[in-house]
Amino acid sequence: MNVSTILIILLIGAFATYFSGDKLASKVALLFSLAALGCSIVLLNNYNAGENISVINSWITQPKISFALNADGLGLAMVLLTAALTPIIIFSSFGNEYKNSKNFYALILFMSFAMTGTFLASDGLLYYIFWELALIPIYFIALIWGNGDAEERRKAVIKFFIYTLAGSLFMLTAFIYLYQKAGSFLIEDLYKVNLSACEQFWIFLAFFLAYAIKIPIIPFHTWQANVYQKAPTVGTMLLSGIMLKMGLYSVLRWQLPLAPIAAKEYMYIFIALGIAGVIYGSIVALRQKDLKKLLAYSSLAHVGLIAAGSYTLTLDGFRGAVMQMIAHGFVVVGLFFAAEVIFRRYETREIEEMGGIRAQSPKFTSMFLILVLASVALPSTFNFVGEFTVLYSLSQVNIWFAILGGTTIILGAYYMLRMFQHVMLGETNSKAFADVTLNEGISFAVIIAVLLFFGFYPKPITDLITPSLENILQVINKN
Amino acid sequence: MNTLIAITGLGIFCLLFEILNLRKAIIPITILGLLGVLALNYCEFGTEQSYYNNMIAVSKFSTAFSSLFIVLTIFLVALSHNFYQNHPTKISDYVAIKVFLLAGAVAMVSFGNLAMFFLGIEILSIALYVLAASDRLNIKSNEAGMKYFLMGSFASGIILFGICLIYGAMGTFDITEIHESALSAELPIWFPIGLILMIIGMLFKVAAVPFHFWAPDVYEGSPALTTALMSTLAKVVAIATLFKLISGMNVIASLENQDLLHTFEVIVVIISIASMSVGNIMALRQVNVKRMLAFSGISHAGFMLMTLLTVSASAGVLLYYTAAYALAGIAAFSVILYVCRDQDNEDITNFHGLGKTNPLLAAVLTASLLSMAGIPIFSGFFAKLFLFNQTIQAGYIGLVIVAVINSIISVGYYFKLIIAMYSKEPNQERTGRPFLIYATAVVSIVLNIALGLFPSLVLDLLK
Amino acid sequence: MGNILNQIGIENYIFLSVVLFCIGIFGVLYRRNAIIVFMSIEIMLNAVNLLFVAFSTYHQDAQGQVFVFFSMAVAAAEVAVGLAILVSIFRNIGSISIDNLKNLKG
Amino acid sequence: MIHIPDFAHATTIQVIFCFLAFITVITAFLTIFSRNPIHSAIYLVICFFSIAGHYLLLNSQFLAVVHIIVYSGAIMILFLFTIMLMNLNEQREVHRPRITRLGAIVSFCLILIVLIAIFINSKPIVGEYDSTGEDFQSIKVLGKILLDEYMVPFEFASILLLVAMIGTVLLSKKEKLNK
Amino acid sequence: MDTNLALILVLTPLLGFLVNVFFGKSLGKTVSGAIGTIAVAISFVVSLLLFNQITSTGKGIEVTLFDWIQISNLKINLGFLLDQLSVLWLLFVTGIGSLIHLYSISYMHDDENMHKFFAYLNLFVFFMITLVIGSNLLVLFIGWEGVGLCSYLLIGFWHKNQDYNDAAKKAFIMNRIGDLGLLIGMFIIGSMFSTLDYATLKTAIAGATNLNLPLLSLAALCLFIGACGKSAQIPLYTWLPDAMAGPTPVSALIHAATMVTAGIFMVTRLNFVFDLATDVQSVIAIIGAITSLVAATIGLVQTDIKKVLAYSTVSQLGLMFLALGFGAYEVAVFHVITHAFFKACLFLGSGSVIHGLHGEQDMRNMGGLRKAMPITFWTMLISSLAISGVPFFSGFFSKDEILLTAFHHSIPLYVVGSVASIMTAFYMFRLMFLTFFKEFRGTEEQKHHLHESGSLITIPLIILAILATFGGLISLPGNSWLNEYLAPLFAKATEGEHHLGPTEYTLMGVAVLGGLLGILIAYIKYFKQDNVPESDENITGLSKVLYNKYYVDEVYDAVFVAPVNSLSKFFRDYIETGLSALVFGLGKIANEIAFQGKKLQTGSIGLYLFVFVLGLCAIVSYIFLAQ
Repeated sequence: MNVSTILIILLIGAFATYFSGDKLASKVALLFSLAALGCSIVLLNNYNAGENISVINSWITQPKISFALNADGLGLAMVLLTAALTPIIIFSSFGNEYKNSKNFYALILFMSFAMTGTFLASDGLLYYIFWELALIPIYFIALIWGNGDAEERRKAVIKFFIYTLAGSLFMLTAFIYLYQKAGSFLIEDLYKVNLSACEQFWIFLAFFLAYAIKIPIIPFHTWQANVYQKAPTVGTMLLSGIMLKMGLYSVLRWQLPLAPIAAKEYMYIFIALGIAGVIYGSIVALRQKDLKKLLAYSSLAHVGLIAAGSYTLTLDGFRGAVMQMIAHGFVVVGLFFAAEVIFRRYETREIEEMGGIRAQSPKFTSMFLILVLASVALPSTFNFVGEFTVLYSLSQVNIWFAILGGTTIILGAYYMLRMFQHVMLGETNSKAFADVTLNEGISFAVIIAVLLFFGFYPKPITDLITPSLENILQVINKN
Repeated sequence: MNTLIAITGLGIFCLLFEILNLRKAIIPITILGLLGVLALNYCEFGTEQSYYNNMIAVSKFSTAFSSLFIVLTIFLVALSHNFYQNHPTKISDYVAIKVFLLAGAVAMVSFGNLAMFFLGIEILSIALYVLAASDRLNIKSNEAGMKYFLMGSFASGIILFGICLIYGAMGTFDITEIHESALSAELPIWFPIGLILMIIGMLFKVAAVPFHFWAPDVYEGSPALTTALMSTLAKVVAIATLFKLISGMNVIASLENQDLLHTFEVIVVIISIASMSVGNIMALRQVNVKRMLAFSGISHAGFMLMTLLTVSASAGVLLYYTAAYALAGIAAFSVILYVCRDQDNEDITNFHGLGKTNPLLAAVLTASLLSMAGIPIFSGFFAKLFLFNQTIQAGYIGLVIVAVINSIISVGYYFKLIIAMYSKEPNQERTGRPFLIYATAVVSIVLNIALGLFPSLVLDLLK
Repeated sequence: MGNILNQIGIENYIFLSVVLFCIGIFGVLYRRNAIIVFMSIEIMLNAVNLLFVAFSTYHQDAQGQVFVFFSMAVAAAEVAVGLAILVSIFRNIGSISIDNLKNLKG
Repeated sequence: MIHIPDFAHATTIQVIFCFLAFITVITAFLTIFSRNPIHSAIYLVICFFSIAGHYLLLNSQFLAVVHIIVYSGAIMILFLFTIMLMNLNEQREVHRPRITRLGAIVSFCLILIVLIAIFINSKPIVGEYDSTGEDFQSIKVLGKILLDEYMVPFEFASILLLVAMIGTVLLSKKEKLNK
Repeated sequence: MDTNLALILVLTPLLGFLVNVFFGKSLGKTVSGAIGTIAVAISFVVSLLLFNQITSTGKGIEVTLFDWIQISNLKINLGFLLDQLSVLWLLFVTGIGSLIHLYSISYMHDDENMHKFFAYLNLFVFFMITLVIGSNLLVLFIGWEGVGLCSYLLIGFWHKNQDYNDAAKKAFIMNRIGDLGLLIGMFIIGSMFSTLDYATLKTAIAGATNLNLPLLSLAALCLFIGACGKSAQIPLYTWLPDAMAGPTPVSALIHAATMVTAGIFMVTRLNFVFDLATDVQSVIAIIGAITSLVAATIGLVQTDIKKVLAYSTVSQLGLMFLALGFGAYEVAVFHVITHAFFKACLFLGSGSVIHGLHGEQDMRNMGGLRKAMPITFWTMLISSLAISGVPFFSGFFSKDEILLTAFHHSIPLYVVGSVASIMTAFYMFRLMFLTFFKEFRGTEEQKHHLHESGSLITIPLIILAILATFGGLISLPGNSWLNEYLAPLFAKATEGEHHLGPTEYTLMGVAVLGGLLGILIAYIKYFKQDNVPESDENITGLSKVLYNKYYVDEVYDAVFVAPVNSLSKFFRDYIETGLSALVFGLGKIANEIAFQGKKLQTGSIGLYLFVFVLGLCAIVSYIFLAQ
């Protein structure tokens, strides 16, 4: 059994979902996503037991492209994130009715497939293919099942697609250039290439463009809020929960080791950009009227911090970034789900039209509040572990980075609590608000359980990711 | 050689069937016949042989491209059934012309003598003039035919002039001899001039900027099936021929000898960039799908021209690119044929809601557009990848960056169509599920994806 | 019998041919009457044919002349098809001015 | 450099060449400038004859004959038929906008200058034009080459003509619509 | 054994929280209240056991549970340190906590969400215990933020009122500002000494040869900012008065007795760091003194009974920081303890009053409650005497020691502190007179319902009053049990141990006189002259400034909040749309080019051929003529 099993399960799942018809689609999709989760846990065990779970097959001879999937700790952690979030996301959609649901769920599984592939691929081109593939399902999910004015949505979605594609095409160019030097797309070979500082600069920039748009780092974020708002919540969850992490993961896996000199040289600029994102995102989030948009900007702020952590080129920064990625993945999915729960009842995403929900739905309030608190990185949640580590690493680079980045804990608390206050608190709303159903509750509970458990005991994850991050660091510091 | 003879025979059979009143059998028999020809052609693969005083020189290059042409023709013939349903008396003519056109095309990639090349290109062109104007009661079709004819024969004149100058320099029409003497120091300047004039003529055929103006008008005015033919088969033939001309006559080395290579490459780069940019940008505002695809074709021509910078190594890449492009084009056009069969135009509005009424066709069209846009797993992506790889290897990184930017622009209009299919409400009833159209669409897109999954199959053919 | 080019020079044939060819191009651009445009294209082809024959003499080689036959065949075929198109246009719009062919644009 | 003919000591052949060339160019121009299509056609015929004269001058009699038969005999007749069929005359000709004429003249001058300049720039052919003395352009030789060496293109030309034929028929055939 | 004990100590309140959260509603109010109280009481008992153990052995107990966060050069355990300081804190946290829980059973009985209230209280106790017994700074930080969270939840307990929610939010965010400071402090310390563990840190600092003192001072300053947030010092004190929006037991427990002292706890805990940063110590002292004065002046004119107590709390905390600034940690700790007793008592008393008046908090509408609520009156009187520094009440000893310390270090700060204490005496008795003496000024309806609170309320009051009276015994001048008890903690020799000489006695006398003076003025003004504070619109002059708290909230609003909000609006409306337009602009440019380009495609063959020819000429001439 090797890592390709997960991919196969998800791909078969996508087809099975499509052919199972609209009625069964959601259940079949859930089943397969759970199977993928199970499979990845088994693989994790095998990996920990020292088994070789990588795959490498030659695929295209000239240019030399291999079907190479390699699962190290970092990759597995991200795969687990994907595998765990997918069933949650699918399950969370059970309360909604979607037209053509077979297509819908098939696309979700397909996207999950592509994202898993991205995290596993150890051949540059294979990675790129998965990277692009992930874009197509989300495009259709947002386009067809999205909400809001159709024309606006089209505009937002096409902008998103073109924008992200634009970035990644430059990455492709960089990959091709690297291939000329290395004669192979395999990551080990690419790591070995010796590039001049100037070459590295351009390579770094090309990668940065791709990732800055995907993550997004300001000022490349303009697609984000609109798409989050327009996409169906499931799409938003996929985007924010997993897809953003593709960008962040790629920074660690590809960008930094491939252009270490440039990474060191321009470290400050990129950290500064990340931190600017933190502050900017937080400030913009303050005055958002749309709940999903607000969450989008909060996401912008958080990923800014993660990116800043990654660019510190320290083990702590990496480790914190990865942990924060996982934590943020869960939290943001939960938060968007909360927005969806409210939408199911109130048919609105305008914060002004909400309020006074707490009295009617204590369970929902508690869970929502826990998520809000996790999002502001209250200690004892997993987010704190990540955020603390990242901030610590920033402080090692320059204390000002830590101070500026640390404003997130103030501003974050400000906008999240403000949002919580206006959405949940206040005089009891005249519109009835039914408390969470069992299905909804389960989704929330799983997310919260994960966040709290790792908040107190992050060791399994740390142990999993540390060796591979050390390897990456070694590559970065090789000369 | 056998391929060429067989194709010609098949064309004549088509005409005979009409006389024998076997009209219904024409399309099936032709398809079967073409499959046979394909098999025959496949048998020839790998042999390097020249026939009849080197009039026809069979090589890997020629057989591979011939196979591609035959496959495309099969699809086009298959689509003819529904397209010419209202013209039963003419169907044999249409099919025969297509088959003869294929003969011309095959001659163009397997010529060993410029006479064969010239006749081949003229057969192709004249067949296209006729097909473009074939909807004779339609003013647009007339206009398209006329425009194509006028400009095409103008270009033919220039090609002929080029051939003449080459002959003047070499004293022979034989490619092998030209290849050998192209490096001699004693060459008069007529040779490079002739070459350039021929290349310009071929650039017209592939619709590269600034010789592209005919393409959108003609594509728009011609009957849809003819447009399909032009944008897939004809374009592929033209670019393959251009490639063969340049590689066959040892142009690069010869130009290098005369210190003209650099300027030539500059020209190629400029034309390539101009074609990509003009094609893509102009396509943005088009409402007619055929016209849009015409501009898209112009931009793809720009991409394909990049292979001319690395002639010695990029035959496989060109084959792959053309195959990917043409298969996607066939798939797209079969959907367009279906959607616009009862319409008097091919505006995007006709595609509204296709995703709801005919999900399969919508998926096929989406896939083909994605392929053209260069999104992974579709072969269009790999085509661009290999092309970029080749070009970067040759050191033209700036060109590749421009190409990349153009790929981004292209998404804008490809996705306009996708959006129309999926996010707008259907505005018309679409009845009927013509088998041949569906089959063509699905088979071509499956081939396209298969190429994407196993690129080596095609890519390594010409090694 | 000596080579006639000794007296005239291949350059002169080239120049004549080029001039003729350019006149053909000029005609195509200058006239709006489709028939005259066809004629101009014929002039272009003839210019080339003339050069072929001159080169044939220059190389003392018959291939050039053989090529002229093909070129004639092509010219004939083109004219036939062109005129057929022209006739159908004339039937449809009652004019053969190519200025009237501007429906397809943009 | 252009070899300026020395008119004083011009040989007959040179004179004939100049004369023929003059006729060719003038009639070609007249073809284009004539208002009446019929006149154009007649000038074109003269032009073709002068080109045939060039062929004769170059000693390729067979080609000259074929040229006259094909061009003057076939193609021009086709033109004339069409002109007459359409009943064209001067009035039909639409007024040409000045910009068109200007553009045409500009491009004519441009391409002429460019091409001439290139050929002038090129190194001139020096020395004698060799004459092998072999017969290379008699009907016999031509026939041999055409039907032996160039058999395949010859056959292929038939396909070209066939396509043109089918095409012409296709374009002019009236369909029985309700069949 | 120790591990289990520690776990019981920590987890019982958590268990109480969980039970109340999940089953509280179905268990009924009394039962959930009882569960909450018992959970804390158990912790109290455990604390007593631990206290016993520690006093007998004299050594701290260290408990390590597991590795928590791994950072390359520092490894952070989830572990507990139970030593003299933490156990002392535990005692009064759980002790007062138990009393307040008990009190709340009655006080909150009418609230429909009583189980939640107890859940939150339990959670608070859990976090507070974590804060106190954490073995390193990061575990402290869990508790630190956790108590902030509980404070948020409890301030906004009546969540239907958005003003309360605002107050809760404000508290949380103000605290977070401090938390950032704390985090930065931790980062610096972590990077300097590669540890956040108290014990290791202490040895590391002791053994360090060439310390980077400026950096360490910076760390200390950052830590102090954290303390400012939590312990409501200038400039981060404004949340505390607003926090009075919460139910009164909350104010008593969190905003008077326990949570707000976390800052002092932290500084005391890290005394070895602060000792080295003498500049920062001066800053602490100055800020403490100023805070105590400013808060006291504001307290002079407040009319809301809880606000008065809140400013008094701020003022007292300022005094404690004054002591900390002079390195007199045990003095500060001493005042923390006595303050906890009398302030909790005062708050609970005021709660009793509010309870009796059905939510009325404005002192202008009170008066004459002495007869109706005798127990409340007497307990509050005792506490007021204690806080005013009347001799032999607990406050006298602790406050006196602070002033004494101040006198030895800095006369100006001593003066400031003394003035603040005089004011304290004044406004406390102002409160007493306005509330309990004279005639009742409220509505008839209220008057009709006036009654003494139930025993569940009065018992804690009485216990606390007793403690407030005799609490001073633990550190009598010249013979301080507390100083001895705490001595192992401190790196330097104790500062608080003053030899009692003539100066000291004089100072004591001055302080007592000052206190009495304050009481006297209050007596004259509010008892003799029968003044009642003006209604809001009639307040003028200086007292208006004071009444409006120096307009600090407004200034903060104008300087920080409003700019951020308008910046947010600006970003949202201009930058975001601008950036978006920039991206769309690229597309628009392409479209515009396309639009213009379409015009070129005129459909005219002539033009097409013209361009063809031009192109041909260009290419040919470029290749052949350009050389």
